[in-house]
Amino acid sequence: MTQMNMVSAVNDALRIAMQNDERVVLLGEDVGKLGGVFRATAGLHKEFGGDRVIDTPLSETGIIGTAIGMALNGLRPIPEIQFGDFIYPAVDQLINEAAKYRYRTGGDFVCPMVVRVPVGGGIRGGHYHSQTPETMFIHTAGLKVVCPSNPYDAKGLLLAAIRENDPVLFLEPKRVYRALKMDVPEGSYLVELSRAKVVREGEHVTLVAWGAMLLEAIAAAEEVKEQGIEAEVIDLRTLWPVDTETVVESVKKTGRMVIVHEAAKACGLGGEMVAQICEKAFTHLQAPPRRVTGWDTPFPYTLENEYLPLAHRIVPALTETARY
Amino acid sequence: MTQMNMVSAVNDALRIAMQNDERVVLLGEDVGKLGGVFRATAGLHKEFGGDRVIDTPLSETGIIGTAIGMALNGLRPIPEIQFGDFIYPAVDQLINEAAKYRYRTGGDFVCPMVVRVPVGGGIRGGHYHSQTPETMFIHTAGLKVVCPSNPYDAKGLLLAAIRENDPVLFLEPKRVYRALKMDVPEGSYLVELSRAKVVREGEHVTLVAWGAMLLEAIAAAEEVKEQGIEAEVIDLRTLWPVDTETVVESVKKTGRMVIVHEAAKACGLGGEMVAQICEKAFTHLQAPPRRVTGWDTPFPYTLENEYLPLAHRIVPALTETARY
Amino acid sequence: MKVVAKQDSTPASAASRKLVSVLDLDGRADPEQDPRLELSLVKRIYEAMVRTHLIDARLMKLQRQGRIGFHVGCEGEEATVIASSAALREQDWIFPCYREVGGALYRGLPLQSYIDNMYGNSNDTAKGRQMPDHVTARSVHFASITAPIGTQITQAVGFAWAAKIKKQDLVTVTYFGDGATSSNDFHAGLNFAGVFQTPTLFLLRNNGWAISVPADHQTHSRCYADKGIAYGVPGVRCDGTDALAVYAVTRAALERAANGGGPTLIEFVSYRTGPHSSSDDPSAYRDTAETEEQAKRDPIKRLRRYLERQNAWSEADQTAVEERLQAELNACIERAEATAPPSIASMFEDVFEDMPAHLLEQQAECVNGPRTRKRH
Amino acid sequence: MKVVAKQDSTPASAASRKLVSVLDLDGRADPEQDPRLELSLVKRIYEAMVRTHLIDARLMKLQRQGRIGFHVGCEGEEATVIASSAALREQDWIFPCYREVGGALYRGLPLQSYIDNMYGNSNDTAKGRQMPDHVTARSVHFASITAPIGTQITQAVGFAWAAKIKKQDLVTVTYFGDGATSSNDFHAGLNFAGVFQTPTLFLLRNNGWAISVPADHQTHSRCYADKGIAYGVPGVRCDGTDALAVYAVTRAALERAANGGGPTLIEFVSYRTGPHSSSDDPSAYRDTAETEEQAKRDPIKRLRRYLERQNAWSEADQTAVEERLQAELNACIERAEATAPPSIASMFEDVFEDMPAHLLEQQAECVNGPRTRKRH
Ligand SMILES: Cc1ncc(C[n+]2csc(CCOP(=O)(O)OP(=O)(O)O)c2C)c(N)n1
Ligand SMILES: Cc1ncc(C[n+]2csc(CCOP(=O)(O)OP(=O)(O)O)c2C)c(N)n1
Ligand SMILES: [Mg+2]
Ligand SMILES: [Mg+2]
Repeated sequence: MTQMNMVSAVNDALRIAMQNDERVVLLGEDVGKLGGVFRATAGLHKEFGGDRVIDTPLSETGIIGTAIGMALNGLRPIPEIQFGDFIYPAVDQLINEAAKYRYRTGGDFVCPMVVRVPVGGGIRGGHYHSQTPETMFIHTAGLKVVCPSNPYDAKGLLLAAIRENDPVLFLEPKRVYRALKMDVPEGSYLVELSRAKVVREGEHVTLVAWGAMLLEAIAAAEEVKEQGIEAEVIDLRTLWPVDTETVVESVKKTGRMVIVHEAAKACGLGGEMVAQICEKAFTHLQAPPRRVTGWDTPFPYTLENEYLPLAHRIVPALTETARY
Repeated sequence: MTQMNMVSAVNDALRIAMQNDERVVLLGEDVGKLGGVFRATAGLHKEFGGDRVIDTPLSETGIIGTAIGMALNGLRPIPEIQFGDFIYPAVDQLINEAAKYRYRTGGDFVCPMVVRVPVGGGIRGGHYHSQTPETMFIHTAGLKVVCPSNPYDAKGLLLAAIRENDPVLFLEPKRVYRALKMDVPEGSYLVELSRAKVVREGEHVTLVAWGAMLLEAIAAAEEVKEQGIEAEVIDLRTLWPVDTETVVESVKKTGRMVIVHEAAKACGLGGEMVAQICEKAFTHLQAPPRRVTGWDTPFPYTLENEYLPLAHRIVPALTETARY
Repeated sequence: MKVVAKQDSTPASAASRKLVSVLDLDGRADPEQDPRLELSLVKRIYEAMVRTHLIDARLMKLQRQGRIGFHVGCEGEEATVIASSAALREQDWIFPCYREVGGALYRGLPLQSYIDNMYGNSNDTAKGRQMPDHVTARSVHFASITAPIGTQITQAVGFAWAAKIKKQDLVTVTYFGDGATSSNDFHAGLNFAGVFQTPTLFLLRNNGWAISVPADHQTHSRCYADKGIAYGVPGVRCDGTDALAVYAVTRAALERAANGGGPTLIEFVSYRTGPHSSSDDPSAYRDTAETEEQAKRDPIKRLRRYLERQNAWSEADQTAVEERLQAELNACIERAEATAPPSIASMFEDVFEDMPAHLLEQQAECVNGPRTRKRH
Repeated sequence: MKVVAKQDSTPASAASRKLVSVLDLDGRADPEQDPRLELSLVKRIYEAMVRTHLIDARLMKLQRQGRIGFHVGCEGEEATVIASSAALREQDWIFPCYREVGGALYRGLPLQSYIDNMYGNSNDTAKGRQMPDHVTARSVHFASITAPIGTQITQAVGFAWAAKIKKQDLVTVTYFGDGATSSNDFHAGLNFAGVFQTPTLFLLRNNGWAISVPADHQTHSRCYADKGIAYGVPGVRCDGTDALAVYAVTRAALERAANGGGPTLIEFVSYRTGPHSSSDDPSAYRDTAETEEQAKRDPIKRLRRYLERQNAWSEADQTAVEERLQAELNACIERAEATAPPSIASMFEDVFEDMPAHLLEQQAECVNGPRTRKRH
């Protein structure tokens, strides 16, 4: 066990994967000599050389397009998109190509790759260094979307994602990157994809969150405890394919759900989960399922802590839902 | 009044807009001499010349990026994206730029443009000529999304969209393009944005649809009538900002909702509307709100009529919901 | 091999952008440029060109008859497609646009496979999920055809780059049109190939048109081969209706790439004598006079004249080949039409390696649900 | 005006890619190349360069002190930014990258406006919605700064294209870095500008680095100016640390564009002597020796030496200017720090022209909801 923050956990996972599997290569802007603008690939260029830790030209189209080609030729590329906000030039390759390769070729070609994407607010990044572009990828059949909330899961999920034979978007919440340290095992271990985790048990209301907002959800759960409300907090961990079962089981118990996400509300995963709960646990619902999300505005700079669905906004949703 | 199909209604709206407002220019691949691969701009190049009906190089990035520049300089560009499936190279300009221009400049710059996009299945287009990429644009604050279901609305909504001072995605369902003709007034008229329309009254279940699936919804409603079920069919017409009120009013009356869309289910507008109904009409719900959508697979070629949420799939959802 | 791609990336003088050509319109080879290919190889190329041509004609007819949904062929570009494919080694990979199925057939893709794809039936390698002509054929090192313009270009670079990293001896070639040079992936692909010196050939089919947009409205560059200069990628211009020139230029660039010499951009200048696809009607945007003029460069006729000059081809040979091909085609069509569509359950397969819960549910709902009355 | 942009798009010979320069490192002007600008203009440019430099230094300090969140400056590129902006006419428009706020200030943007933007306060023209240095300034024909690399390039082309359609007499200039030449919008922007001959100047600040990626790893082209060849857009290479050359080259291209001569790509060769931004530490990826060597080309010193040689500048002048600027800066900072943040209600404004129902609801929920204890 070593104390690690999320950046070092990601770094450790990448190092282990590269040591164990020579098919693994990293590519992206500034991932090489600099070690990434968040230092997630620090030291790897030195350890594995420029053929496996590759500084690319400034083109997300090129990064993902060539990574697909590498994957088709048997490598396991792990491209980094420097910020989630800059993934859009790669969307054509991700949505029209990576996501559909297995399907459109009847399994003749597969496209295993893990696209690492720092996402979210909380670093005073404003409009263009704070977005959480998860919705469009969840919506796209053929992509898996993962988002850890802590260093332990980050390492285990990343190692598991690298073993997938399908493209995975691995969203790393920047707000958590250096926010906490925890004990993380040395060496390889896996955290299975598509398995949510009940991180706090409770009987009054189910609280679903992931990534940076998981910590806020827990804080909110602790806060409402004083009012006698026990929230069951679920960390989705994999956003798609989502672990509906764990959420449904919990809602069947509590009869209530609040879901939290940083991304804007409209068509976010919150709405999807509400619909799924209606489909699968309608008769158990004792209160309207509720969303606490980023507002339907672009992400602002100065007021980012008013934009984000932090604990202060989760608390009233929890109490109102529990008392409904 | 003239009998028009949707292609001629769109064509007519464009002609009227160009006659009345010299700021209006059209640009896109093959929109000029050829008049568009669906003929929506037929005759306009001849009538208004190459300066206002512009054949561009093959770059959706360039089409939308330059259209934004034109809009900033006071024109009213109407770019065409040849197929919805090919909008992804323009997503960066749409999401990071057009959508945020007003917001990020505090209103200093605005970006009025109507992006015309033929969308959806039903023309045996398979993977890459059938997609309905509405979700990501609904999710993006700052964009309006419109999708007519018939020639009359197409003309009136398009003329209204062109008057907007914000960017509008105008999705044209290819399956409807030449499927029906109806009486359409000559000259200019407006169909207001963000107003849904109750196209069929009923008391047992609310059925929400738009675009090409509206016709299927109506067919399904007619079919269940024989079983004594009266569905209230709502044509959303504008997908965002959506007319929640009309849907909520109807659900308050019927206590039940089925929503239909061609786009894949995960994080589609269906989930969003279910969540909104839970938020605003929970106590009125007598059955779980239900979604009938494109499956969460890429769009297939041979089996497209099994992929689409056609009447045969809407009918059981309606009966089960009505009888719940 | 006389025709050598320019080895450096110095901006070319006007002279170096001369069109490389071997054959004149009547099939006479310029002795200075003639790669002197074995006649058996030339015949193989010629027969494949004829085959492609016949298949195109037949598929277009089937489309007009409503028996298939769509076709996009390579009329006028047979030399570009076939002779360049013929210049490749077995281990090399093709990242195609949508007009190069002839290349896959040349490399051994069974015609039945292609025709099954045209029908999107249950034997289609793409399992009926893509439109006709969107073939996938790993067995002949032919990656999957897609519609989005340009996306195969960066993928070809990545594949070659991986080969370089893995020290595999292979070159990737990627085909695309004049229109595709405006795409994002053209820009990124050539740039990455230049920076990382990947063994990739960029085979630009300049067929004069991108649907209705003429090649000289697509860009203001002096010629398309010049675009390599922006990336330090050597550029060559070659007559794309001249099979021998196409072969020679491709082969030279291939050898250079295989020997660590890096990528090459080759502009094959030809002409799309047919419509863009079965959905297109060119009379709306171009003069038939132009088409007729360009048809004189017919690549098939030129190569046939070359063979005839060597006494290596006769009218009887032609008849025999055509009859054999038609018979083969008839058999394939008959079989494809008798083959069932893909199963409904298969619609949910291959989204992921394993089928997740939500797709199992949707599959069950669909399979057990009512069927549409609409055809498929 | 002696320095003329190449008028045609013929691939340049090596010679024509010589770096255009006027001043040597000690401020001596080459009489052949000297544009012989009025001294008052040169002084204005010089003072603006000094001003930009002082502002950069001060903002970096404020960032280190935690008083502002971020800063990105133009150290080493003051001549590129200021002298090119100075060459524009009032009606021309700038589509900036993020290092050219100095150009907006030169054109009259009040310093207070800029400093308010650095604080994202309620007087910020961007209403505190963007990071510091993301200014918007319609009043001085300066479009909005954004972070996504390259997006301004196609917009500049569209704006100029509209001007051409509307027969407005204006030119757009767009700035971007060497890294940005790899972006999709560079490719589309230059291509559209070439095809539609828009009056647009592409001002490429080649400062040697894109964060940690050196300019010679960004592309394999012989030089960045060569990239124009791919689009038929004339390219010029100019010493970007030489204010007189920058002015002359920009002015010539501007006049050409204004007279219907079409777009020009100008590569300004300079060096980013500072870190990429306040978030960056260049010691991780580049030698200080290189930086020290490059610092000798200091554009400010060179222009000062030029002025001194004309007896147009003294130590006293320098002190006076610096003192004036520091006082101005102090006052602005003081005021900005005393200005309130934007109102919470304002977060929901300007998404659309009118506020739709869902935003009215969200605004009410937010304004009436509990407040975070976190700062803003
Ligand atoms: C990204 C994208 N935009 C638009 C289209 C529609 N489209 C299909 S083919 C084509 C023209 C392609 O021209 P070119 O690259 O010259 O190839 P050619 O058909 O002439 O071989 C267009 C615009 C597309 N398939 N993909
Ligand atoms: C599309 C996109 N990708 C990545 C980034 C992150 N990023 C910000 S600046 C930069 C380097 C830009 O280099 P260059 O264009 O040379 O400009 P310079 O900073 O040197 O002036 C990068 C990679 C971004 N802002 N946008
Ligand atoms: Mg073409
Ligand atoms: Mg740079």
